[in-house]
Amino acid sequence: MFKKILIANRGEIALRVIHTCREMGIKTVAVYSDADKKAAHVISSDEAVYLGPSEPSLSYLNMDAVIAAAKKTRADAIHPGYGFLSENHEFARRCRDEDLVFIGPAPGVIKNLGDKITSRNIMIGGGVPVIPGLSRSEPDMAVLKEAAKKIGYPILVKATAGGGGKGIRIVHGPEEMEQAVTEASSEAFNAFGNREVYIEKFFTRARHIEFQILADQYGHTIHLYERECSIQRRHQKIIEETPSLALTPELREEMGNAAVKAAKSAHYENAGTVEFLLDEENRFYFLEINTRLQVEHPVTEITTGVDLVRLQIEIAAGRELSLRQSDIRPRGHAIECRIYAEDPEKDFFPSPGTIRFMKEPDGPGIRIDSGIYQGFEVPVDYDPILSKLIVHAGTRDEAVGKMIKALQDYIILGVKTPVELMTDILNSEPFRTGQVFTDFITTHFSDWKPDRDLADMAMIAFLAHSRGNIEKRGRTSSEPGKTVSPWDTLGNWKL
Amino acid sequence: MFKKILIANRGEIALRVIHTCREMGIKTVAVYSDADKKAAHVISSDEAVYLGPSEPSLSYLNMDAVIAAAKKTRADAIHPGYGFLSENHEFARRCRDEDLVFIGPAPGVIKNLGDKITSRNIMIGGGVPVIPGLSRSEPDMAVLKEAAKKIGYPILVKATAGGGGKGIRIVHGPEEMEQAVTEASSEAFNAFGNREVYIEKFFTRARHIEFQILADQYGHTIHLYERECSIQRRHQKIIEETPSLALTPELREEMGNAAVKAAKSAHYENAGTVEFLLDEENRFYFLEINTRLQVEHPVTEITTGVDLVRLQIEIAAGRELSLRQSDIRPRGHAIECRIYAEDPEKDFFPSPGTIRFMKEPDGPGIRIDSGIYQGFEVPVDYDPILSKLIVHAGTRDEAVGKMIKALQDYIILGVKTPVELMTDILNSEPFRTGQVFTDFITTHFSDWKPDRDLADMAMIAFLAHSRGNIEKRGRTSSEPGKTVSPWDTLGNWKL
Amino acid sequence: MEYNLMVNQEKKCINAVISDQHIQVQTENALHDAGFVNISDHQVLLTVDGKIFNAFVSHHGNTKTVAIQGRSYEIRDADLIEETSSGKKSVLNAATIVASPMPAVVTGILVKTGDRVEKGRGLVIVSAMKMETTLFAPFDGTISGINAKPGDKVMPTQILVDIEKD
Amino acid sequence: MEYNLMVNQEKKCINAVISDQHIQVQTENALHDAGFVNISDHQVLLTVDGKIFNAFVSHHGNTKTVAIQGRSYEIRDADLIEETSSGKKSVLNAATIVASPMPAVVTGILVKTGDRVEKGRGLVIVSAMKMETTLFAPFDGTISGINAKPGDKVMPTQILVDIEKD
Repeated sequence: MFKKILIANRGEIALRVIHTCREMGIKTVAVYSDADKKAAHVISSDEAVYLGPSEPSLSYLNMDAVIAAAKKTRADAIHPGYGFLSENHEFARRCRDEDLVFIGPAPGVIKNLGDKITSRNIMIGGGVPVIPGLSRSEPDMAVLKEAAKKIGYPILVKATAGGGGKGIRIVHGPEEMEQAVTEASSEAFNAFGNREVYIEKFFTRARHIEFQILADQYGHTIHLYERECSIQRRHQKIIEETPSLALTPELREEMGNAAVKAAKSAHYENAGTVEFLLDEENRFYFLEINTRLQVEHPVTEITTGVDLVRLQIEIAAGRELSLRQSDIRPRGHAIECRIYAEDPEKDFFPSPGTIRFMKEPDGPGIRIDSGIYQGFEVPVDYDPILSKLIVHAGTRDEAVGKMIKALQDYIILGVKTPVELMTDILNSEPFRTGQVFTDFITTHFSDWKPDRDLADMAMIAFLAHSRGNIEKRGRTSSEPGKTVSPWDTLGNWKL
Repeated sequence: MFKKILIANRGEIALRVIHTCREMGIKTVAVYSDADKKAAHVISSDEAVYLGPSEPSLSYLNMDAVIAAAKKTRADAIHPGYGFLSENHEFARRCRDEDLVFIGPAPGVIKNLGDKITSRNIMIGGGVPVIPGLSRSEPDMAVLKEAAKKIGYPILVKATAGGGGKGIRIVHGPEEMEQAVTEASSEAFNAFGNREVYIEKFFTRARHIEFQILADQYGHTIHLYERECSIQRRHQKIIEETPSLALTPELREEMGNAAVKAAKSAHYENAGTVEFLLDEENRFYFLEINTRLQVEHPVTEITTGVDLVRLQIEIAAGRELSLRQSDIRPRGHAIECRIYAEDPEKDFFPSPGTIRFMKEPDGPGIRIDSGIYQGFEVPVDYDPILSKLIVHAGTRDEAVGKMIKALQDYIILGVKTPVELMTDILNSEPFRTGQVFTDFITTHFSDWKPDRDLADMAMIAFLAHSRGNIEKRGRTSSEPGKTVSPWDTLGNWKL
Repeated sequence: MEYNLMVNQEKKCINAVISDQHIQVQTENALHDAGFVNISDHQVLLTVDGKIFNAFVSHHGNTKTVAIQGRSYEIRDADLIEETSSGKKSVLNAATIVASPMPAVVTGILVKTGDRVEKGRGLVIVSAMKMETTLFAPFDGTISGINAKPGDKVMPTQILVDIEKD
Repeated sequence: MEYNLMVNQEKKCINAVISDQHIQVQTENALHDAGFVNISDHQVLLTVDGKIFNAFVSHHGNTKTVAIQGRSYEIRDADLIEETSSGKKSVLNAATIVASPMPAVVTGILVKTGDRVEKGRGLVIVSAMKMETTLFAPFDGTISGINAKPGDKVMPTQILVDIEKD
């Protein structure tokens, strides 16, 4: 087993990996940028190496610096977390060349699955259903329109490289095709240096359902059931759960088998996620494989009782997967809420700042994967995720009740968070009845405002707090017994 | 279902009940004494009623005050937690008379099981193995000695009433019998107003293994497997786990069946715990039934996925238990450490005081049931339990690794806690190999001192902290730029 | 005593009598009688008719954020605000200035001093937490000053571009 | 600079040079070079040869409790202690006074003023957190004063019974 692992990441996911490493007796090396000198992942590691300035390209994305840090600290392996270098096949290859174990699949696998057309063709070859579309880049507009006609509008024009919602256009009829292709192609070139686009069917109302998979070096591949991730804002998931209400036991088995087939077709190794679209007729289509640990992996861990990071590390160290498909028996219902530093009243604008006060919920069935602490300055330079709140209960209703309570007890002051919005989502009729599609937020919560019916109590608390703090200052003043009058310091009160 | 429940308790167990009530949409009423005006259970409830002075008999044990509080707030039911009035049959009866649902078994059942001879005879009648002994109070010394001879020394002389280690003497030979009976009888009379004592075999090296049971009003009784509670100090458990390494699958099934039989023989209803002694030859004997929620119930919840408090409430509300024995399938391994305010270096002396700083561990597989917060003054008037740290992992080794990490991350400053001792216990060879008996602490950790090998780092931190705080005062001083010299304030440094 | 409080941009005039552990408040439509205990610097426990309201409070400048039952309120003393802000360069009218909506890093300046701009023209690109936002000209005019350069960290109160209105 | 620190009753004499983010310490048997960052009022991050030591600190009076890797240390400036304690009634020699070992409530007084007591005689019963403890006479003598009564909350520094030694 590895003696020391460098974690090429920051925030809650770096801490998540540190937790398991420490439990396994493996030393950890954190890396950090200028903005993260006091970050939680640095504080919690055994060693920490400075990478460079806050700008990601100069620190967390700087392969030379990361590899040098691993060499310097004599780490055996690198865990990439998610984001940053986690799906960079060049980085995976460089690790291998430098005799460092990259905790993830082989570089060639990452490369193939990172290219949308290549991965699509692998899936077709493996008999996994893909979205109706063209499995090649097609420069001839006439051929493209002919294909689109066959597939049926609306059509999605999609860059073969990259992601993050860039190089994507929705086309409602042939007259829009040419402009859409030009724009998507140009955007893709600017973002990824690759002009190639292809087309596939666009589903206006779909669910995003993904399957966790695990595969070792010896050909054992299993799935750990699904995660329902349809609730998204700006194409990014914010609430995930398992099991999905949309799946019947038969469909679940079918999709699970397809996920295993997908992983095997790609010669996948380590933990990964097979993403599917599920349309309104309950037909599912392969979307992509994420070749890394997923943000929402905790809902799978908490229902299956499996530590995915431990298994990632064991698989990377060459251990055989001892779990068989029949060992995986999910129990109960789990929900995750992602706590971002953002303002849901202002279009989810980022809200960096200092965590002035923080109080986490506790008690049975609650898990928090956090990357912050009271006093931490959330930097503007990185993804706004602060923490994840995960609950586990016997049934979905119980899990919803638990999550609402936990959200109400999760106090983060100093930055805006979507905690109040999430409470309202969980309380809402469409969520309660499982009517969750990728357009959930825009359909039901686009003009959301919090219900501020306790304003009177808030004002009383405001006054009480001012009074209390004055009292306190009074008590610690040099003259015992003398208390500063509230009216001296509490603003311009009128008599 | 109940609309409002009064929780006749304080600390972590009151909060535990509040958690589930809130998840179920049931309002909660807290009660409190003078010492607990700012206690965590008060802060977290929907309503709170003052009971009286800090002295337990005037507040938490004051039946009139508790029942009046329930009446005043129109609570439907009372959850007694553990300790205080939880096993008081008179209180249970008064609740019933006042038309309040007592969440626990019927008054008569509590009464029978609270008397050691009565419960012993119920078990004998039900075919549950009891400790070899005399099932009656026997005033004739000759008869007593004759019985003792048959049973075999050492012998335990035990008061029929009460508990808490009072009215108990160990007798090694007939010559010690008379004095032991006199002393135990007198001590029992002083403590419980009842002179009756009886004798049973004493096991020098035994395990304390208990089974969680659940029984509804309709005759369904199931068990939720065992808890191994052998690690004790001053006859009080401090570390519990499940499953027990001592049980084979056959023995587990046999004991589980015996637990169900015990509960049925006593006409038990609601959640309870059947305690057994397991001797070195793996023979088990009924000890007693605790007619309430147990401190260590979380290890059962976390491995079985069952919310015991929810089921307590549902059973008390007249719901049928939908779980069957075959539904209970424990998963993985769980350990609980009780965090007391006490000093393990000074014979576990209580250590009340103010929580000056607190930081809880978080991450996967960790649960904390806590009754404190930073700034809380832990009163001298009550049980020293502050919180419970529970971990859950796939195997015992993984759970031990997780618990050690979690203990290291659990920072409580201001009062002494056994956290360091527990880390050493979990790291110790006898614990690792499962050699846990009720004499564990006295045998292996009676002269325990913490290993203080990081004193140099601690001194550096001391100096850095002083420096840092001076810097800070400097920065907020009225003259910007001017920093107070550390030497002005940091004691009498010599140059 | 009368208090003018700003609660999430809304002015509330209330009457309150405050003692050591007790507050009586008359709002526009209700009379409240509350007991209070300060649990910590950041936590106040209110009791109104036996009901518990647990409030978490943090303050930055004159504004306090008060969170109760998972809802948060921004509250300041309206009188105090008017006085202290009168001496400063005010940025209250957000529709007429060029400022980032959040703390951010400037990633691009699209104009230079002297440029004529029309309302809606992109002036500055800022980025925060992987999200890019373009700041537009709020009216027609001429750029009279640029107060930031790429790489600068800027706050919502900072005016990034001065425009002389036509 | 030389520092005399009391670390859990043990006197340690060390030499340290402290700058903004750096401390060099020479102890009896080692030289340490540590970077430090104050994370909060209660947390200091130390870096020694790239290794992280995360210290949590609280202070009450002149003593700081420092917790590192789950171990805690009580540290005070020995020089400072000697000076400030010199003016007070000292309770350092615990073997010769009658005081509760922990904050507690007095539940019984077993003697009265004027009583002759022998060493080992029970004088006072105190109770804390459901645990009762009897305090015994540390030597033979006569009770000259009783400074507590049942129900009193007492601290470990409080002398509960005065005994005139034979």
